[in-house]
Amino acid sequence: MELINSILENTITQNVLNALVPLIFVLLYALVTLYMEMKLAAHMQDRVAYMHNGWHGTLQPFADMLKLLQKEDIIPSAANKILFVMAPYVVFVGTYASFAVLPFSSAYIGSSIDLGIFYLVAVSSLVVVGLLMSGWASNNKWSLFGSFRSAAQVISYEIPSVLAILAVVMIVGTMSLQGITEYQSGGIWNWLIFGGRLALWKKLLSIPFMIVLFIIYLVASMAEVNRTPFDLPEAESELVQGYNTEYSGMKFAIFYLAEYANLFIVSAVVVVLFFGGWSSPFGDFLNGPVWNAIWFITKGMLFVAINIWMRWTLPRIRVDQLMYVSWKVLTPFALFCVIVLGLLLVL
Amino acid sequence: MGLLDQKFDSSNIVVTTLDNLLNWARLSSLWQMQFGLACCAIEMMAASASHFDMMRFGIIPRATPRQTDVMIVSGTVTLKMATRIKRLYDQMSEPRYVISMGSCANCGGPYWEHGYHVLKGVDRVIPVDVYVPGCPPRPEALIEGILKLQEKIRAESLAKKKVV
Amino acid sequence: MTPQEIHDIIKSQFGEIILEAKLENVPDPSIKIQPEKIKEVSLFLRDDERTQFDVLMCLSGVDYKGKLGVTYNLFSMTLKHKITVKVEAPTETPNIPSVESVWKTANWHEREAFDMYGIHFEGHPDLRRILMPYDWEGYPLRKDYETPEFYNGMRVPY
Amino acid sequence: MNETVHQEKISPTNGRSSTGKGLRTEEMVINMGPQHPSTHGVLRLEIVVDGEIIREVIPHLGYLHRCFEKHCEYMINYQQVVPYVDRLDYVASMNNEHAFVVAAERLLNIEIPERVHYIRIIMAELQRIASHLIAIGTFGIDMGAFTPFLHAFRDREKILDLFEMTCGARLLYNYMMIGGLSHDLPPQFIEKTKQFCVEFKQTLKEIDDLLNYNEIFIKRTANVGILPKDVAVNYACSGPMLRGSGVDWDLRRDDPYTLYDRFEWDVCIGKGENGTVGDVWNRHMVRQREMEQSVKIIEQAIVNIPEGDVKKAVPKRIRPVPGEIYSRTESPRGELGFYIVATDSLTPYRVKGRSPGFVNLSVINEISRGAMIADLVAIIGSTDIVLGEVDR
Repeated sequence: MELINSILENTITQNVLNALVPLIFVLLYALVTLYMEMKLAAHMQDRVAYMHNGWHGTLQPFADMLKLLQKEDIIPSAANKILFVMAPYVVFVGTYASFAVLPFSSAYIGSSIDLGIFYLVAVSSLVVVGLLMSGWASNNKWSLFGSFRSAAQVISYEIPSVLAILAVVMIVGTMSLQGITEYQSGGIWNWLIFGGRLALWKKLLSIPFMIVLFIIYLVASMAEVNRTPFDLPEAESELVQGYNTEYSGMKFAIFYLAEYANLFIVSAVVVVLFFGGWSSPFGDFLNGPVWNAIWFITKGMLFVAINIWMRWTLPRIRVDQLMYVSWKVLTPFALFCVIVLGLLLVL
Repeated sequence: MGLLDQKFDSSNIVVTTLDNLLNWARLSSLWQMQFGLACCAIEMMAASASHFDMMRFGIIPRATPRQTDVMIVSGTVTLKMATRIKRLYDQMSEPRYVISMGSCANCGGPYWEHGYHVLKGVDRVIPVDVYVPGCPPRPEALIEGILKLQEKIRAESLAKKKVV
Repeated sequence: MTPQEIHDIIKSQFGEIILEAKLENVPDPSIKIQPEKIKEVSLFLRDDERTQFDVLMCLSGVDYKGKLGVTYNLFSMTLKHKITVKVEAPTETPNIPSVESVWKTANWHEREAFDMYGIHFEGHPDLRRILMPYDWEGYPLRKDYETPEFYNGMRVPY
Repeated sequence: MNETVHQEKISPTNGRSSTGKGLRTEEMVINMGPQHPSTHGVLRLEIVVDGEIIREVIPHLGYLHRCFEKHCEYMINYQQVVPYVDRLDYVASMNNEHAFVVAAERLLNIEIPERVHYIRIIMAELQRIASHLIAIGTFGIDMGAFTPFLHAFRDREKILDLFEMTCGARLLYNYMMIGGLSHDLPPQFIEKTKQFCVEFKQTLKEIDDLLNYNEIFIKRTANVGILPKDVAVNYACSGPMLRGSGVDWDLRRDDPYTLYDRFEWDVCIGKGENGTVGDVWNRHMVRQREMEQSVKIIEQAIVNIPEGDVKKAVPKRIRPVPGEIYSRTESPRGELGFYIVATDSLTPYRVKGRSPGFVNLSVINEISRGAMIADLVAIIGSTDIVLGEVDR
């Protein structure tokens, strides 16, 4: 008994247990989102999609996963084997590490570091390295195109998104995600999309700028997770499957998982930055650690659904237009908003 | 493998159940290669579009052969294309299945006699699991072919089958 | 402009190059000319004010058993008249000047005729097979063509 | 997939540095097809690219060469060619049949009853709508929008149902005969077609909203792949490709072949609302608007359809007079012509199909130089090729 207790009290064990929570969450979430995506798409397209495996096809994601486990794991003979094998894991590590700082609830955060948002931006850039590795190592020209596109895209869109984050950090005065969330607790009116806890006239003045920043961040985050209309790295009609063309079986499954996990991370960041994180929209009503987690995940899934909706509606933009949107539209607007908000705060 | 083979040879309940589970996973998630050749490709597209919606059975079109389980050879295979089809088949990852859709892919179809450039049946270059007759087969026929393929997979045993 | 007038224009411009003309009581009036003159005639027919044949609708090779023919179906979008020009060359030396520089569309049509009949179009910029594999032997649409037994290790006949 | 083997033709520009200023970049040869999601079948393109900019496109055809012309020479009679004609342009079989039977009837001098003409026109126009729906849907996929494709296919099924009740087949019909038709219209056909015409106008609006006037879609397609008028004519482009370039030309009006001169409809040409005349968007929109016009023709035809026996003029034995003919009709892709040489035997001596796809595709190198890879996909989509008729 003592042994068990000492093991449980050991900080390493606690950290491991802490780290397991997001892993389990990612797996469950990916299965749900996979199903949700296809059903939402089917609804828009006058069909039913998954239907025959389990009740209304609910077992489909499990079947997909089990099947991918059984598939042959091909490493092309001309590929750079080390990089080829490492790439999916690097991508997954990049996304998974980001979960460490996501404040799921007032009672749970993997690691409550003060530089939370900074860490998140830094770590999620690791994904680009993984994508570049996969494209280069595959020894396939289409993959190479895909990974170069994705590198260019993620790096360019980091700038407007970081500017949007900067504005929020300026208002709140902390980089800790838990801190940002706590700042917004106490009802919907305190959410940063409505200017947070600023004085009333400042708050009213800042609302339009916050909405613009929110849109900028939403667009930039869509680009960062390579979803339509920014899915150029894996543009099916142009680049076959882009960077993951040569991957099969489990390695592909990890790419897939990382993509979906990434989708949740950016949605969660939107929620934390602008929509009050885990805080309940009704102040103290329906508040508490468990309710917090429910609110956080619900809000996150809502933005995931918006992403899915966009994906099945819009066409894809072109590479030069992609750069144009980032450098000539989003960045100047974000800069302008940051300057105005800065002035507001100084006054 | 020797020990494992013997253990799995006398199929006990655990192995059978596991086999069933794995077979179920394979047969309900047949990702199809997005690869059309000729007239039948239009019917194949129709089969995966709204009206017939093959996705009900978990069939998703994927563009790259690496991630696909079933290749639907939909249409006339010419001699120029045959080598490419062989190559695509080689690029697919095991376990992989082939459905030969339409008379042309089965045996040359209407081009069997004077088609100097038509391969008389895709089974001359790659192994075929299910043949779907028709010129072109209706989407229902293709779905029937897929159900037949599912039956075939259901009878497989992964433990006994030598996976390459 | 009637076929007869076109015939007369060609005759007055080039002299005796018309070998045969079917202008009456046929669905499509045609003029058969000497093969080596086809490029000049084409250029003239395209650029002359009276004819203005700006579209080459179709170019087909035909095997007449012993002779290989090429048929040019011309059409003028501005004046809305048609004419069929035909040339023939012996199967052993099927050399016919290319009209690719006159109508760009002839490029692929001539490649196809080369592919199917082995007609050699002189002056074509890129005369190689278009439909058959590049290493295919023989010209499939010739009447005396026999299908090979094997191609690349694959059996061809049923 | 990605074939790195170029045993067939290595481009002379391979490895040469580009002439642009600044950074020296190497050109790369990449291979697109024969299995690629957006080559619409088994087209293979060898692309010389500098980064994402295309320097040259070398098409390789023939992956679906099914020896149509050879088969025609071995048929027992002319009627037997019709099923093979079906399989040329497999998304517009009725139009192919129409083209061939019109050619054969001109060659054999057969007069056919008016009812047959009307039914043929209805079928051809319905098929034109079905074919354009596929073109628009797959073009949507090329642009990354998947949903319009499914909407298009949903409505195409309604047309296929009409065909199915007429002749029992969904895709390849073998419906038209030389001198007539194999079946008369079924009893419910007229009402169902009327109903379809009413419903279809809603779909047209839906596609407009969902795809055609989407800002991203316009940005992607306007000013891309511009095909000037004179180039289009010199390359003998036809159909929406030619009309998209602003040439007011439609064989149904300018070289009428059945009773098309009895109907009131407009020829749609590209006007360049969002960019330049002759770009990809205009070609796409010509197809969209042509569907409206086809509905117009169908609506007029089903009201005025006369009574008659559809098999009256079908000859028992087809023995043509020796001669030759080039006859052309307007298929959804453009000018579909058949050049037939007849001897006194029962089999055609030579049949050449002048397919619009083959001719329209030949212009691709001309219009895609300097575009990006994503634009090339748009250009291929807008030429709307069907490899069955390109390779024959």
